[in-house]
Amino acid sequence: MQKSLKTEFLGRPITSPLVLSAGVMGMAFSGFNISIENGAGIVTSKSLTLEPRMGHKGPVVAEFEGGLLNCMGLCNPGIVDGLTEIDQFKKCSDIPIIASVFATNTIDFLKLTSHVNKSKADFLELNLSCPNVFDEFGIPLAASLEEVHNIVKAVKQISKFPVIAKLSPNVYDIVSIAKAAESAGADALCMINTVGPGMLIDTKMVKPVLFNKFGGLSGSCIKPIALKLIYQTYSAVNIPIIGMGGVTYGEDAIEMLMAGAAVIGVGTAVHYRGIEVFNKINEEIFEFMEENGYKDLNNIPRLEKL
Amino acid sequence: MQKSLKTEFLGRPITSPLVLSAGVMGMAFSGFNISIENGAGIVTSKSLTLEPRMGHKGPVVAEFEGGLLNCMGLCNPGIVDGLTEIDQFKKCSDIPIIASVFATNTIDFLKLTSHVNKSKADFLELNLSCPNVFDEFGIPLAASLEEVHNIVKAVKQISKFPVIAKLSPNVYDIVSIAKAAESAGADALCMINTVGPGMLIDTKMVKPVLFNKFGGLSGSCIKPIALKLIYQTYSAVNIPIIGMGGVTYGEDAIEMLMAGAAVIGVGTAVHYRGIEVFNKINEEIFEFMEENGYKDLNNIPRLEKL
Amino acid sequence: MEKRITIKIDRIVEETNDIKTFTFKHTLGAKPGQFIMLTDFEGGEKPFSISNCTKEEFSVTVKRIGEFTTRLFQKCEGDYVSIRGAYGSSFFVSKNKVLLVGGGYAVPTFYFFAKVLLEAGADVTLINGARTKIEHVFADRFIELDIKVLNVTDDGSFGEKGTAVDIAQKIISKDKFDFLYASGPELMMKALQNVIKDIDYEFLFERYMKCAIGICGNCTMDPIGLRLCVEGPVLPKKKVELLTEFGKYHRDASGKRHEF
Amino acid sequence: MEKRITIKIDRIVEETNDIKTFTFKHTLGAKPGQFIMLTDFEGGEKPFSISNCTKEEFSVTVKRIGEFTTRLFQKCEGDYVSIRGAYGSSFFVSKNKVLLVGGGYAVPTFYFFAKVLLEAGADVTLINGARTKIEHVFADRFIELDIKVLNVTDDGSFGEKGTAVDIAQKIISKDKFDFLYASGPELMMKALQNVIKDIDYEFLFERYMKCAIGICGNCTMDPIGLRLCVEGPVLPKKKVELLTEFGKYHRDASGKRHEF
Ligand SMILES: Cc1cc2nc3c(=O)[nH]c(=O)nc-3n(C[C@H](O)[C@H](O)[C@H](O)COP(=O)(O)OP(=O)(O)OC[C@H]3O[C@@H](n4cnc5c(N)ncnc54)[C@H](O)[C@@H]3O)c2cc1C
Ligand SMILES: Cc1cc2nc3c(=O)[nH]c(=O)nc-3n(C[C@H](O)[C@H](O)[C@H](O)COP(=O)(O)OP(=O)(O)OC[C@H]3O[C@@H](n4cnc5c(N)ncnc54)[C@H](O)[C@@H]3O)c2cc1C
Ligand SMILES: Cc1cc2nc3c(=O)[nH]c(=O)nc-3n(C[C@H](O)[C@H](O)[C@H](O)COP(=O)(O)O)c2cc1C
Ligand SMILES: Cc1cc2nc3c(=O)[nH]c(=O)nc-3n(C[C@H](O)[C@H](O)[C@H](O)COP(=O)(O)O)c2cc1C
Ligand code: FES
Ligand code: FES
Repeated sequence: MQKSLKTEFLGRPITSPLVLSAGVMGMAFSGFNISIENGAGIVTSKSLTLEPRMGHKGPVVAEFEGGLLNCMGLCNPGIVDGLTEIDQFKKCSDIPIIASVFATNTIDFLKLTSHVNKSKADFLELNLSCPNVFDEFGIPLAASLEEVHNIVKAVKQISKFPVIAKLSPNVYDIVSIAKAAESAGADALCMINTVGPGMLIDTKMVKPVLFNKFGGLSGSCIKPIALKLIYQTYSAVNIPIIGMGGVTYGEDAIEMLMAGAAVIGVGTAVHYRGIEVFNKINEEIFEFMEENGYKDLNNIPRLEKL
Repeated sequence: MQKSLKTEFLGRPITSPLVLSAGVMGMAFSGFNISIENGAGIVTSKSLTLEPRMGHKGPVVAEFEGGLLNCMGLCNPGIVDGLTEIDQFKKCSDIPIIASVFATNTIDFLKLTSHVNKSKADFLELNLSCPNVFDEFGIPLAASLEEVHNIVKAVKQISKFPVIAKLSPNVYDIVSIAKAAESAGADALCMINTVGPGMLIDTKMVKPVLFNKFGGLSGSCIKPIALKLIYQTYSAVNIPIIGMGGVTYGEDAIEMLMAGAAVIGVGTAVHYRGIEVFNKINEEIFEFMEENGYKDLNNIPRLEKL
Repeated sequence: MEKRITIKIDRIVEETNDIKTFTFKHTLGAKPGQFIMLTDFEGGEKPFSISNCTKEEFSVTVKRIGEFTTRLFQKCEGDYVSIRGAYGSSFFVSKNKVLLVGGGYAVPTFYFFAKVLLEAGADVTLINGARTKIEHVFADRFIELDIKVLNVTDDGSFGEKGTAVDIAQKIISKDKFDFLYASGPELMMKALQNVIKDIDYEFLFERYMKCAIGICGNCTMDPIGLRLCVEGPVLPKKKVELLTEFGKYHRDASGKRHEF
Repeated sequence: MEKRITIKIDRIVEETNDIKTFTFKHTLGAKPGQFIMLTDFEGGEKPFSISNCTKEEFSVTVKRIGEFTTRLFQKCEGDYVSIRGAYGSSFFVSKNKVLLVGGGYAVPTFYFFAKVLLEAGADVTLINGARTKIEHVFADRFIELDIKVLNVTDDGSFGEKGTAVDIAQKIISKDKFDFLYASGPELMMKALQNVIKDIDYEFLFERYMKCAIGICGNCTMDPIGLRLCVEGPVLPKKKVELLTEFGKYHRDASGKRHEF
């Protein structure tokens, strides 16, 4: 593409505002390679945990009208092998990469951060969307103001890299959570993770389609939820937001920007439109800018804040 | 239809397990008429409030891939005129009708119940999915165990009709809420109300598409969320559930039954497939039963409880 | 739902003091009698009948009545508005001798319809009624078409004096029509119904619309529950005869009944 | 994602002690080389190549290896399983003289492919290899087809003695082939690659698959990031030559690398 969608994210110049979302295309360096070759401006690794995880038994994906359910189960080869892949990617590329890590408590998040510090990653993303139950009300990690604040604060104290907090949409008040992350020093937010979760049933065999029974919703149909939460959060915080959730076409990306996202994550659309989806959306964003007379990405207006 | 899908709900015989969901087709007696003519076995009125409400300014609906956003704003002519419509419907029909009512506190719910007691309605449905903020964390009415318990208990003490509690999906722990309603004496549950809410943006005019900015999600894409919540709730309570959320085809209705629903609500599908949707789904359920050798609705198996 | 499209107003023509025609360069593919929902995202989305529709463009002709239409009247050519549709039922296209009876801002949709009727080979007579001369619309537009036009005003300030119904009764008694179409105030159509018992007809109705996609129920007509936005706004004689609310009451935004 | 379909097993044929062919009455519309994902909803959903596909039915031929395939082997005709697909790339259909080199449970997909090649007018030679006689499959099936078959076992207990690669090398040196296809253990294909430098070819690969729709990244092959479930499982020479992991390592369910 000779057309340019250059912008910057947390002080780093990027060639496209499109981010490969965590977990999509996995953790292999070659998955990152093919994404940037196809136009991604930033890539994110699969969320890495201290120990390797095999993930859930299949079926792990199920499709429905407008979206996808998944219950991958955070399969990953563990932080050590995962960072090797990141380093291998960075050997041949200067496209920024976000190391996503996942844990269920501060101590483990700190251990993961020490590992990432030694890698060639550019940013550290804390996947706080832990579905584990922290009290009898089933409140996820990302729904506890204190947990989010404490984890981000602790990680910030030791992280060599800017810290991004990834938030779950399945909370009552994402704005307070976002503010808790911001006040703890988060450099950026990433939202939203998958919605729900949901379930589908095989009516012939009378069984849940996913072996894990439940899986998170992603894809086109979660876009309205993402836009709303990003807009509310954008109205209340001053750190940049990686906006994601259902972005499939250039128009969706523009909506994300207008809702307040600084850059735009693309996940499930890799399934809908192929790995070429990044270049396709780049092209569509460019066309939109031409048609509507926006000179560069920063000229695209945002909604008035709430 | 000479084929029969007869069953019963709360002791009342019904000719089809399909329920016209609250708010869809409004509150006019003629809207109920056309629904039963087209095969609905039970109808529900628009949620009625003490005073008339004009609802939000338009646009009040917006479509996206797999679903619909709406922010009708609980427009209704008030409980008195609304019950007149219900009575007029019952003059010519013995199909059961659910009077749905909405308030934000126990006192108003009790006032509404007194009104309904004087009507020809068959069931009373409490729309507890109040999006109003009850504390600084934005927790909806239906998310407060105490509120749900107190309202249902108070209403049960004076209601002439069986009481159905309509639950919101936008809570952490719907099972506890459902149990609170059950222990307070609710005769049945109705779930789910709309998901989210969400937002869409007009990229040319840089404005939210809905004038109210945010609207609840309904339609196909919320089915996985509905199935999961119904299944969890079914596993934990002993009262029947009106299952709804995205039911569009016979297969969806069967999934609802297998997830534990006693009867099945149909809402947004009236838009997708026309008002004939009830007959169409009835037909499809019947075909499914024939193909799979189920003699009647009660033979259709449920998922093993959680 | 037909995909929403946000589009610049291409041309605005002032028809009368409080009626304007807005034209848009967009292939709408509408049929006569159908309507669009129009909004400026500033509060309100309202139904308007299509008054012209070609391959390249379409128009709506709007009367300034309240908050929304007043704001619409302040828009300029080149301003954006957003539309969805076309929605609803359309007129049966007769090939024979037909009479169109219209009143006020509801007449212009007959301009679009007359052109389609002519293409089908129909013999078209139009009664174009208004209260008074300065409210009379589209007289110049209809002259271009190969149809018979009878202009009429209540006060006789333009064309014949009387109501559209008076004139209709008069010419029906002289001449035989195969089909009659009416678009105008509901009480005009109600009066008309009484004088045309033996002719087949279709009427274009208006009810308070919110969703326009047949789901909110705000536009249902008693007692059969026709959703005017889906099964209407054009209703055939058979259905009109069933309506108990016709000419009696309509519902407001809350669903409350109001007598005409 | 191709729509999931839950379907009864129509027929089961025992090919060897631990290889069975499952046939389903369903119009799959697959191309040779493609695979389906199969599950019984009891834990596990696994990829299997299509070993036959007609207008009315299709088959997969499965080797019992671990938990999932062991459970599958306990199913009876009439039992339900659920499939989705067909997924992935398919073999280029040559019209000329081609050599198919297969080993073990990966041979049967060549039955489906050979039929398609014959229809296209190709001249087909197949090397059907296995370790030993009781593991050798589909010999009887291939006899029905108008192709040249060379059966081979490592221990010589059935057909010629040697590896499929040995035989391939031998006949390539005698005869000229326009295209070569291989489906079998990766190390067999790696060895084959070294002996067929000047012939154009396609290999069918296996990697650990989870989503099969190109989104989870579990099946990407280094260093170019080919997703084997979308851009594979059949890869052309051009792409095979770029693979740095070919014959070296593969990844397990966690993404961890394992040397062959
Ligand atoms: C099928 C149909 C076709 C129509 N075609 C035309 C047309 O071609 N030209 C034209 O000028 N007008 C048309 N109307 C009427 C037009 O929609 C109203 O004049 C307009 O909505 C008034 O809005 P307002 O905010 O300016 O007035 P308000 O002050 O809000 O209302 C004034 C009156 O307008 C009517 N109205 C208001 N909102 C609606 C609504 N959402 N749906 C229906 N009626 C409403 C009511 O009778 C109300 O009493 C049509 C209406 C319908 C239902
Ligand atoms: C494109 C493709 C086509 C295949 N075609 C056939 C075929 O036609 N017939 C046949 O018998 N087998 C085929 N396989 C291999 C088959 O998928 C595995 O044998 C099967 O999954 C083993 O499952 P299990 O639970 O019995 O064994 P496990 O004990 O779980 O695993 C044993 C071995 O099987 C392989 N395996 C397990 N799970 C997967 C998975 N999800 N994806 C890929 N490999 C896996 C691994 O090498 C593993 O080490 C194919 C694989 C692929 C990728
Ligand atoms: C297959 C799959 C795997 C995912 N894995 C992760 C993960 O490991 N960590 C994480 O933070 N999010 C993960 N996600 C969530 C995505 O990063 C993203 O937040 C979500 O899918 C919404 O975006 P989309 O609609 O564009 O897919 C995963 C999503 C999918 C579909
Ligand atoms: C236009 C519209 C209006 C609705 N109004 C109400 C209402 O007044 N009261 C209520 O409890 N639910 C209301 N609902 C929610 C539905 O009853 C139903 O719970 C929801 O739409 C999910 O079902 P569906 O996907 O089949 O539409 C409304 C939904 C729609 C689409
Ligand atoms: S306007 Fe909603 S049903 Fe007609
Ligand atoms: S199996 Fe998921 S990308 Fe191939």
